[in-house]
Amino acid sequence: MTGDLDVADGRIGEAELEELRAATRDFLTAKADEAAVRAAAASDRGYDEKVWAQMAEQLGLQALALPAEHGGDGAGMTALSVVLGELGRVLLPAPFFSSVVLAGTALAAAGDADAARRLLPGIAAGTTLAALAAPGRDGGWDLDGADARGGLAVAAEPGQCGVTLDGSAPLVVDGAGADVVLVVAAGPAGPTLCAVDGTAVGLTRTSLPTLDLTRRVARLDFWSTPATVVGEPGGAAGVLRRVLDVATAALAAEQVGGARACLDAATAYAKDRVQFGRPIGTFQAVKHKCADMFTRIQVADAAAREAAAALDGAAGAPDPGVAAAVAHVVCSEAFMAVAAENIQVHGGIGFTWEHPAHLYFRRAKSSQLLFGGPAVYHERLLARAGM
Amino acid sequence: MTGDLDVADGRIGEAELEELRAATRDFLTAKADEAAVRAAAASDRGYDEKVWAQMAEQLGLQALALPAEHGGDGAGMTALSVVLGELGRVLLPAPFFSSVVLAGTALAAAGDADAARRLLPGIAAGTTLAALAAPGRDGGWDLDGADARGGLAVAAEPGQCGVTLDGSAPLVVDGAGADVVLVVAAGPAGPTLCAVDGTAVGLTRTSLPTLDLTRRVARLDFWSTPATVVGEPGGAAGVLRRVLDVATAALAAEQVGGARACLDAATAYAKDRVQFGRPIGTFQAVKHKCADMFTRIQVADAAAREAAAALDGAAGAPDPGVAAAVAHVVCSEAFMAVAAENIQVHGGIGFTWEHPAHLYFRRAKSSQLLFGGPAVYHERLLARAGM
Amino acid sequence: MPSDTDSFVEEARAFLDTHATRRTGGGQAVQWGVGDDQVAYFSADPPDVDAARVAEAKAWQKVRHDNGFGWITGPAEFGGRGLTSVHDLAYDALEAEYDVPDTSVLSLIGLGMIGPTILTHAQEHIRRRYLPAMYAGDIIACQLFSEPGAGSDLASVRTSAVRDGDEWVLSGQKVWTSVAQHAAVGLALCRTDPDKPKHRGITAFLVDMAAPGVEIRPLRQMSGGADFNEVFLTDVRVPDDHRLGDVDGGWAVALTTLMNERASVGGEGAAGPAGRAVSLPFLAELLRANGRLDDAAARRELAGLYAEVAATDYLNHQSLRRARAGEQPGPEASVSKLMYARNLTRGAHFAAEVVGPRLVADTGEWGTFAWAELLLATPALRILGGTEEIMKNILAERVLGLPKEPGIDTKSPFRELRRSGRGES
Amino acid sequence: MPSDTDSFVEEARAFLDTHATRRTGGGQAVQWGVGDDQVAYFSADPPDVDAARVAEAKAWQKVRHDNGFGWITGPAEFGGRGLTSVHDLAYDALEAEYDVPDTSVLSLIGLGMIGPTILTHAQEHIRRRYLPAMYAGDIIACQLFSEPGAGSDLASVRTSAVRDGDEWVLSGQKVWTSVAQHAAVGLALCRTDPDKPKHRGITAFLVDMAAPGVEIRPLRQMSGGADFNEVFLTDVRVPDDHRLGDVDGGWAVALTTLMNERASVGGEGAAGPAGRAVSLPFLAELLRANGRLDDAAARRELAGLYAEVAATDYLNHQSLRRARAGEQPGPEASVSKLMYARNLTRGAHFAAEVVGPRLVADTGEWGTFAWAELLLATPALRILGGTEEIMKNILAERVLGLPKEPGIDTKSPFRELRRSGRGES
Repeated sequence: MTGDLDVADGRIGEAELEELRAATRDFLTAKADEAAVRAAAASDRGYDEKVWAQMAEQLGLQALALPAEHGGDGAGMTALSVVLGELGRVLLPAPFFSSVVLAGTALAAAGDADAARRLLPGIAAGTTLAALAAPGRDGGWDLDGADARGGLAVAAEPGQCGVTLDGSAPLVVDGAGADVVLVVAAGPAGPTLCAVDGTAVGLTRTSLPTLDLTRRVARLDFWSTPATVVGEPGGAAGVLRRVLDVATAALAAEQVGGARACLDAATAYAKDRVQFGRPIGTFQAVKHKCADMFTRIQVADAAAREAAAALDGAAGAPDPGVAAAVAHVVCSEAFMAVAAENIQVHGGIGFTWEHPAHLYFRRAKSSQLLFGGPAVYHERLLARAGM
Repeated sequence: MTGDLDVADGRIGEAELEELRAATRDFLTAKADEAAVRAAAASDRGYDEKVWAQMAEQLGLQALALPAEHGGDGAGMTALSVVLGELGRVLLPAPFFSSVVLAGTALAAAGDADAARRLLPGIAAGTTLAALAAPGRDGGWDLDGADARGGLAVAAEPGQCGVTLDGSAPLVVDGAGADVVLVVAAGPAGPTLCAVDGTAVGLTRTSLPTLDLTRRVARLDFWSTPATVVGEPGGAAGVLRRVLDVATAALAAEQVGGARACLDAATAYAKDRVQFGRPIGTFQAVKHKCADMFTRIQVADAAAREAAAALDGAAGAPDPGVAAAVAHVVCSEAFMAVAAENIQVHGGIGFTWEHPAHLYFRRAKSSQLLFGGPAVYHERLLARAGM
Repeated sequence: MPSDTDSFVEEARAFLDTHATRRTGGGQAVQWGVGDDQVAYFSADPPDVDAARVAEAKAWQKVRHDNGFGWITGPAEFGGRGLTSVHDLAYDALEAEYDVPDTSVLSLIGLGMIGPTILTHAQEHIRRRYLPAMYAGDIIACQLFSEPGAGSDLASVRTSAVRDGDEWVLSGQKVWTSVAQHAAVGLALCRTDPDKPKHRGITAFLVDMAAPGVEIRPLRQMSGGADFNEVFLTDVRVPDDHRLGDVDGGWAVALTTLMNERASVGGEGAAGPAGRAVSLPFLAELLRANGRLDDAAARRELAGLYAEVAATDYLNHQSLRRARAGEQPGPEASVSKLMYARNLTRGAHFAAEVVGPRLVADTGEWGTFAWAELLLATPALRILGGTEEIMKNILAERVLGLPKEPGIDTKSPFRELRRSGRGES
Repeated sequence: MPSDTDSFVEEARAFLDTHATRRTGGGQAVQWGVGDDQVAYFSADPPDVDAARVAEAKAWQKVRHDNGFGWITGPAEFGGRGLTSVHDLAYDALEAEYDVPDTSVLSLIGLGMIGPTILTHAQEHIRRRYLPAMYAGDIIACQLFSEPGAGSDLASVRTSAVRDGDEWVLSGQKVWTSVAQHAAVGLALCRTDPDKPKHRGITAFLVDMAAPGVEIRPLRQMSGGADFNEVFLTDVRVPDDHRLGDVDGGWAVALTTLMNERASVGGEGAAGPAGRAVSLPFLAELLRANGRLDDAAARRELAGLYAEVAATDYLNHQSLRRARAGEQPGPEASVSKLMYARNLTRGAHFAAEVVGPRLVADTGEWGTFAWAELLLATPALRILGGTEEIMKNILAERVLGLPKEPGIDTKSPFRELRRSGRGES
């Protein structure tokens, strides 16, 4: 897409967005059907490296929303949301969310020109995989929110060249395969963003069994692991706040994509499956279930779009922090509900391993809990709204 | 019923319960059809005094569950629940709940033989109307629960003969017409149950507009109002705990009766009403709505029965406090949901003033909130369960 | 936006600056305990207040009209301005910044739904007679569609219209007619041929609401007020030139009206006093006033409600933006209606829970018993203007393409169709 | 209780005291972090553990049988005790006080549903051949009813049975067959006359699961385990004396089986490791371990869940009491099934919310990721043994008497009925 995508002052118009969506969908239709997704998820690295490289080379998706001064297109959240919706639709296993959204946003927000120059071009090109470690002991993200109780899981102390890290990051998305891991550690000046090389001495990475079979998670243990500080020492709280807004808005777009796939599957099945001599879609119970799913998705989609527009600074948009938190609540619950109802519409076949419905159910629950879950995101919304 | 009802050691068997139910239903069918209920509710006193007297004389309903040593039959909660279910079914406006259940239980539990001898026979005969004032400033009932914040609304000070009361009871069910009002007041020894004559000097009673058109509520203001202490000074907390268990269990039975009436109305209408050339009950949306109502009612009914059995000390029954709290939660929410769905099944006609559906909706919400509402009853359940 | 819109907006702003007062700062803090505490959905005004409000609405519509803003999209020959819906929406957005009388008594039914229908289906002299008067605020129009036996199944209307020379004689009963008591004219669907399938034997008429045989009875809803009417038609004579569309072709006329109804649903938003039930600042004050600001359970419910409300607002804004870009609103508007009912209902029950026993009876405390009226209005939200069930059918069949239910007869003569067992007039 | 029950209970107690250990005090406190943390609904045991469990179950059933408790309500001639369901329930209640092997692999399908069906519909020598062996724990029976194209609409089975002399030849595919891998015999519904209406052309057969042409393939469910099987029948020969009921009269046989299925639903209760999801003490410990015991929002949800769970328990106890009093369980048992699924689902999501991100991946912490298996089983609870939608239809039509939907064809020949568009084997 780089080169042939018309990016005017970092934003792209409706027609280009549709073009982007179509190009991404075509690509994924060709490269990521259900069999390919299952195979990639079950592979050693957990994703298809060739598809990942092609995403970068043919479509430039990794670069799309990263800052233009560091190898990106600066196309903004609305464009990124289009891509995430498509990735979510097919549950593409790939380090896109971890490397581009989480780590990429952290780097862009940290205000460290040096680190950005060092890492962002590779991330944008898909050649560097970065990960961001959740800072909380229980895998929580808020530094000052409801799940901050556990405190920071990793401590940073001044070391030979930079700092050394000690502690454990219990849940790092795509942490096992990342070339570089960004860690929010407790430093002398406060929460500090640090970068650790994936092969650093004193870093142990353990892949964990996951609920979501299409997204890898690892535990990272640090024993006097050398790291460099990214951005201002003690300045990670602000960075993380920005990361949370962007990441929850991005996740929302992905959730809407997943939910749409569920609704599409449910309606297709309801039209086709005959019981009692009629397609089951003629029964009001099924019909209204699908209408309920549609209603939830429309509202969720509106929330995800608004959050993206707000983060893009669109005129008339609400506060980005509020809109992102609204989208996180609404899209998390919508996807979970829709993924469950999809199985119900399918009946028996829907809860077999062979049917893809459970892959969406797993993704829905996993992404609902990734940034803390309902107990956290409701309070976060009120906090963002100033209550 | 007195005399011809076989009451063995204060408990009656299944067949007698059915007999009691049939007799009560026949009586109410004759005396309390919708027109009669509306007329009684709109009358000066808010109920039909003749029907009230006949309930006592012909069926002995007021006496049924009151202690045998004070003019009652001692038939227990299970029998009382049968009656309350029928009263709830037709929304009979009558001081039954206030006088027999609330005040009657308080008197029986206070352990004051003198007061019991003075008041209970009249209550059992239906010739004395007693009321019990909610103790909290906001109309709350728990002395040590979540709604105790407001504190006791009335203070008792030693007076000439007995005590004098000062303060206000904001929400007293049937308080305006009661011959005697029991008040939980803050006395020197702690919460103290006091009895005030309905015509006492310094007592102002104001009838209030109510949500539930079939149950009257008054505000009572006390200005150095003379009163007598009932039971142990400072001993009202225990009395109130017992009252809450009995009253919420009794209310649960009434709520189930009301909910059943809603389901009956909804199913009858669904069989009769034709749209699109078919009875609307053939549409799955309506069918499943009715099935959901039925499910809620079955569970609610089980909870109300179990609470009554537990309060009757039946073998194998759960802790009465827990069972009553369970019933209060489940029946409150079931009735509210069913009353709302009944209107939905009826469509337009269901939200007219002329249709009785709203009377049930009003009763459902009112009784859900009477003892504090959801914010209170959930915590009360956990407290009763020892959490 | 086309450049001519800019000059139009400028003109509109000048007009509004002259004739109305601009609202003071939007972000006003909630003043708990001050002023009226009503959160009612339906008005509960006494008749004189109601009448004054209607007069005020008519007067403001007249001012709009006289200054070229009475019917922005209407043809000039009938008093319209001949501009596009982009101009219309721009004016609405602008007017929202000013304090002006609520004209919904004219606009919701008459100007919004009946006007476009007359424009599409009436003869020229009928259009000239009614449209300018309606858009100048001189007369109000109402909709005589629903009947006791024709609710969700609107095509089963039974009010009969029988031809008698150049006139038709109408008899039957209509119901759920809002603003009938203020209306000069009503659009009625009548059965003209019971031997045809039900959709094919209906004809539409403009009825003079003051004609002999028209009787309007207020219909009291469960919340206590009477926002609707029953309209009884007894041998009401209607000239044939007041027929809209073809004889037996009334269903097409009805669809024009209903399409415009659906388009207006999204705009309801969270305005009016009922909006307090879905306003975060107001509900936050409710919690504060009741010492519940730190109650995690209440906060949780409030956050969940707020998220849905905000997302629904986003949806409505986006629909409006698309409408401005010229996109036709689809049946997806049903989503807004479903969410509106759900959010308001949830807000009402949330507030009820916070005020607790003080909703059982009116203790006089500000902001407590006031919730009763809204609570008692919530069941209507799930029914009026199309039940939840009908909305879901529309979404499932028209948007998702699920097949229709078998066993719904659209072919037999209306006369032979099954009716409800109980008598209905 | 009849007096003879007392002596029966005495005898049973003596038997249990001899052959089993009494459970220690019922009110055991939850020991958080100790022992196995599984809350799984489906078993996820490896095959060897599974096989050992089956052997243990068979052995205990044998002990029961040899002591006169293998089939309490069964006729003496087939190894039964000839007593009433009151005795049966009394024994169950008593046995629950002891630690004994779980025999559900035999009882849930075979003894509970297939046994009574054989007793009612099989010929004498077939009853003699199978019933004593089943109730002695020697063989296990399974149910071959559902097919890929016949789920909720069970009467549309397509597995064919064609007569060939004294034998029948069966071909087709069954699905959702639990315990098939352990079963010696299966009860199959087959299409014997596709030219009759669908309910009238079905015949029931007892199939030797070891016969040539029977292939059993484990069916993996979404939670990862394989608790069910697909059973492929390819020209399987069944002697005519293994037919149950009349030719084309299999629907009546199926109803006997299904009636016994429904009766067994209520008993499921909150037993087994999944019961932790609806146990107040366990969930309270979950909150305590996660520092959430004072979180009003979590407490609120827990209280709401507990109320529903307790009330459902009360309902089940009351049904059991009525059953003891000789009352036949009605379709109301569907209520228990609906509530069981709802409560367990709610409990699983509640726990998921408490453990939060630690359900995303297995951090190794006790009592966190363990909830995943249950969560992934919850969708099945709403489908297996009759979908929610079918349960609600049953309640609405059979209990509330609402009219059936039109447009459901029960009269045309099966051959002419519409089938799903996609190929199904």
